[in-house]
Amino acid sequence: MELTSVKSTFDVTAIRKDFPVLSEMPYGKPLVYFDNAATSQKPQVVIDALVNYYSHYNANVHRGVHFLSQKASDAFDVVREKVRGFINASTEREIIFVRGTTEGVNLVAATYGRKNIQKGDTILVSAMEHHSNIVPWQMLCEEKGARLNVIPMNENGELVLDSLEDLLNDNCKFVAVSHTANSLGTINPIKEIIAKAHSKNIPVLVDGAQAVAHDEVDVQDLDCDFFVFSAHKMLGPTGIGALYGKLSLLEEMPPYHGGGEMIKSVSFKGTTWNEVPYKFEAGTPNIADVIAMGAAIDYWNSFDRAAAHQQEIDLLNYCTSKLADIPSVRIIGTAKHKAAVISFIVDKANAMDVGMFLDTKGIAVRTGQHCAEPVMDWFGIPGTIRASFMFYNTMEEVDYFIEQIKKAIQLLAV
Amino acid sequence: MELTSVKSTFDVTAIRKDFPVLSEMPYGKPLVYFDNAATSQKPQVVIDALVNYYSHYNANVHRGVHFLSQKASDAFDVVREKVRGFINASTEREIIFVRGTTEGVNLVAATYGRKNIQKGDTILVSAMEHHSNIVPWQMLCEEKGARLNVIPMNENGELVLDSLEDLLNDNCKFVAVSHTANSLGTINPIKEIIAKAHSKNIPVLVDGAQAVAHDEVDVQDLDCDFFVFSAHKMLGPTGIGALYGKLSLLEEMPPYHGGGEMIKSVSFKGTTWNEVPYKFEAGTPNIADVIAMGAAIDYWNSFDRAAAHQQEIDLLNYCTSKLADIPSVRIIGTAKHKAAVISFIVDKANAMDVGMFLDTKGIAVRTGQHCAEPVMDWFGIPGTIRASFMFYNTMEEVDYFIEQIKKAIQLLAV
Amino acid sequence: MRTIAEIENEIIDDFALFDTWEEKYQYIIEIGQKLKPLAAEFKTDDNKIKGCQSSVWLTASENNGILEFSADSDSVFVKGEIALLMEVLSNQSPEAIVNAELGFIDQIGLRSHMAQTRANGLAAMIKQMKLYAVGFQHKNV
Amino acid sequence: MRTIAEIENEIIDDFALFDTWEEKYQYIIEIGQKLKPLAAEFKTDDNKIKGCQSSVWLTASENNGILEFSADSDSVFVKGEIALLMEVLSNQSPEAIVNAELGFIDQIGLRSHMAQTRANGLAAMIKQMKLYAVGFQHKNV
Ligand SMILES: Cc1ncc(COP(=O)(O)O)c(C=O)c1O
Ligand SMILES: Cc1ncc(COP(=O)(O)O)c(C=O)c1O
Repeated sequence: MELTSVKSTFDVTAIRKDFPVLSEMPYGKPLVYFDNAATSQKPQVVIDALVNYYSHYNANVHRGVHFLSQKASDAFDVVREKVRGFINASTEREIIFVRGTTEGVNLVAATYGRKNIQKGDTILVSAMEHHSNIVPWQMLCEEKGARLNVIPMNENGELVLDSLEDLLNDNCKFVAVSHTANSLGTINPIKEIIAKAHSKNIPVLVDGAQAVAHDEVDVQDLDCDFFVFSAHKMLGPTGIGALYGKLSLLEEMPPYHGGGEMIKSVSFKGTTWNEVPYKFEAGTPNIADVIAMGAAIDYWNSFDRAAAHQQEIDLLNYCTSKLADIPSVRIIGTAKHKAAVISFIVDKANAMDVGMFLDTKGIAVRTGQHCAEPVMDWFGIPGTIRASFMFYNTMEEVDYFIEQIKKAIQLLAV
Repeated sequence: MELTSVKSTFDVTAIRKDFPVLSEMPYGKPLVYFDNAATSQKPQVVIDALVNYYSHYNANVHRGVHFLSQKASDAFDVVREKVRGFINASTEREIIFVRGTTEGVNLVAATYGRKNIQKGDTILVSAMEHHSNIVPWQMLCEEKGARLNVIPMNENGELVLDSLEDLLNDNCKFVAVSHTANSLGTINPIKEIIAKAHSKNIPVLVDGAQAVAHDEVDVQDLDCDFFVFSAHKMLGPTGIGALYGKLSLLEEMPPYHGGGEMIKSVSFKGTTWNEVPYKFEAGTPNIADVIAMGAAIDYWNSFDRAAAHQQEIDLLNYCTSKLADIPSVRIIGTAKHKAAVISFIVDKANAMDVGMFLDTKGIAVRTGQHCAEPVMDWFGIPGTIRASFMFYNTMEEVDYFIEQIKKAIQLLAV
Repeated sequence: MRTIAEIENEIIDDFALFDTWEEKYQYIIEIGQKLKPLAAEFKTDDNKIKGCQSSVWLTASENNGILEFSADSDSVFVKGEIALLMEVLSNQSPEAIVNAELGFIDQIGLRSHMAQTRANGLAAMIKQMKLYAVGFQHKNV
Repeated sequence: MRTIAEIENEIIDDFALFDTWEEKYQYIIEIGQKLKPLAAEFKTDDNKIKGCQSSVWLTASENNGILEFSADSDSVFVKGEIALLMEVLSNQSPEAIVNAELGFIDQIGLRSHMAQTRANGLAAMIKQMKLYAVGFQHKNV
């Protein structure tokens, strides 16, 4: 099958103007940014939110009686409702601000996990998890004498659910699985996994790091117990993200960090905790980045998400078919349901060498293990080249990328 | 003693121009920002560092082969050395990026603390700690069956070290004490406390949240084992800070969060840790704010810190003497060694009412317990009004503040 | 008996006279200073809504299906707030209190100032007043 | 025998011919492609510097107080880097190697590209080469 570069109805040219980085010229060449799964670029409105906060109303939030503090608190507080809407949680009390996906997973492991996981229990992850959704559970297992089990995958990079019933046995006390795998692009059937786990009363955490920037997420529809994501992958700033948890679970969890804000009352004799979500948010929050994350969500709500999503699907399909035409290219991750992420290797060429070649041409891709070493081990490869798209990428960029891949092969695969 | 408003040699007018917030006009009145102990304002260079990063080289750091990622990694990495210099650590490997003071203390409690504190041990804090340097230790004690002991203070808000020898007994396994108390302004004799603790081989964590923005800190001279601070209180952004730890201690500590970056190798069979400091930094770091924190340190190095410090001392002395002249004002915290923080109460007037009155006049102070409830309990008061200065504050602002305090008393203390 | 909506409108009209937060603050302080102190016997822990920066004591009594609130606070400003609430909600039936939407709070333009302490902001006081009303409602059923 | 400094200067002159990172990259790839492969017997775990994105095998032999390095990598670029290092450090005395400051790396303007993978960047390779030199130094004492 040969697709030709088709113009989408989505106005990519207009939208690109919102992202200042996209006009950068590394080595004097137009930037082609295909490293979106690592971090997305930011629209001007997100940058403006930071500037505006620091230039006009920077102050510590809550408890402050003065003008700046109230303005900052109002701007901060309203973001919890925005995040709630973004993933359709049922109340903003279910939203906890964290540094990012990694901290979110660790928070759950340190609170829910420490309280509920015991010797002999198992925790179930999938074969295609990011290190951030493996290592916290390994550490918890190590501490508690529990065991990590793994939902296997096939050669397309799809989870094989045949053994799921077995894995969800009486010992299994928790499931942690990614919505979309960053190394392969696979979109997992998490709704099915969650339903099966729930039929055995096992709670499920969903790693939504890759999902939120591409699909509209509805945590109530998924019925997941926890959901985590990072703002920096969904047009927001670094250093902030959110953990969603069902209120009933959050209420029963012990606190996470100790400090200001998370307490009701402190004395040397004893201390009582504040309500959810504050119980989990000790210390001065990352005020500016929370506000900027709110600006990112406003931006998501400002355009046609379905059209943006279609643009990504078009990019994925077009680039996949073009790569498939190159004999020495092998795509790693060929699941039926995929996000706009293409991992591949080139016969006889090292992935990093290819990545560096593309870099000299102004193309930004990621190479290596993508923090998913077990996935690379499974495929028996040291790493891949990964091109990951966002709606602001264009078919012309894909054409240029394919052209340069061919040159890289000429130079390197000898 | 009556001081008159003296002009300092420090060019406050020039320096104020670096801080955009200082020209805000809440309710049409010039802002008088005396809430610096809660959070400092940011110079333009810090805001510019954020804009510059997000507009020109936003990318995920480390392992990226492309131009933006390398530029971001270089800008990110160099900050570790800047922070090292800022507190004079002996190597940048002793610097761990954390969200702020609160996370730093919790990190030490969760790693060093969990590994080393046992049933029957005691942890020693002081009577004037911020909740962030009490609650993590209470939680650790609760978990381990250990006990929290407290260095007492006198009616001036000074620590009383008479009992220190006793408190540093064989059961005592850790000391956590603030360099400068946020509620009282007291500068504690931490060098002496550290020396005494070390003579019994007990490690000491110093909460430097209030200290770094006012005094030049030298962790090698102090010889503390851990030192934590938040960028947002020292002209930097929210959401970032640093934990210093002696390398030999850090090397032996278990990791903190699990995830990307903190590992050397991951497999489902077992995982090995990366080197210090990366072992403690899981996940995508707060890249932009780390870079902006570096800009804040550059700014500190760009002017005469001794003169800035003198300006703060002048503000403290002048304001203290003016307040002392008002009969119904009682200053809480009258230690010999004080930072530019004045906590006080007004007879017959509620602190919040006074704070709100000042707010109507454009003056930003903090009121309440200042996350130091045990201090308020000790003094038997529900809270204080706190004016805290930074070098960009002026004597004229103090004059206006005193004038408005007198009006507040007329209105409220009836 | 004036309805809750009528009283709200009067308060909205009163506040319309003030342009600035400064004037509104002083007006609320004045109202607070006029509120007659609660008898010591009612200042119990049971009646206390403890907040971070001030405490409120609130109690209610019923007479012929009509509720009356009494309250006090260590903050004059909070006393002013609660006096405003009492102007609206005292001397009303439990039903009317439970159903009151209290739109005046938004309209007098003080929401952010009045809500500034999470624990004992207006919301907590309103909640407590409505809880009293619910209690008396059930008693009368 | 040319000194380390002399060889460094030659390399600096070579690289001065290139204006862009693109040209420099291609030149390093060329050097890498010319490096003769390491015999399989030397590709042991002991000789491996494992990095995140590529592996390097490095070994050294001594002849009359002069060290010679052999190396290989699964990345051509890394092979090019190491070939450059070997051009400078091979056929030198352990003392000269231990003391080499290798300023050329900064001057050819590739520091950031060459240092991009923390674990097996140039630094790790240089460290390993110097460790070999230290080893042979002690052997000779
Ligand atoms: C002495 C002291 N310790 C700890 C903290 C907590 O700092 P942060 O809220 O930035 O984590 C503060 C700030 O309020 C403080 O003043
Ligand atoms: C699937 C997945 N999970 C977790 C993470 C970790 O996110 P962060 O590094 O923002 O904490 C990532 C990002 O790399 C990811 O793609």
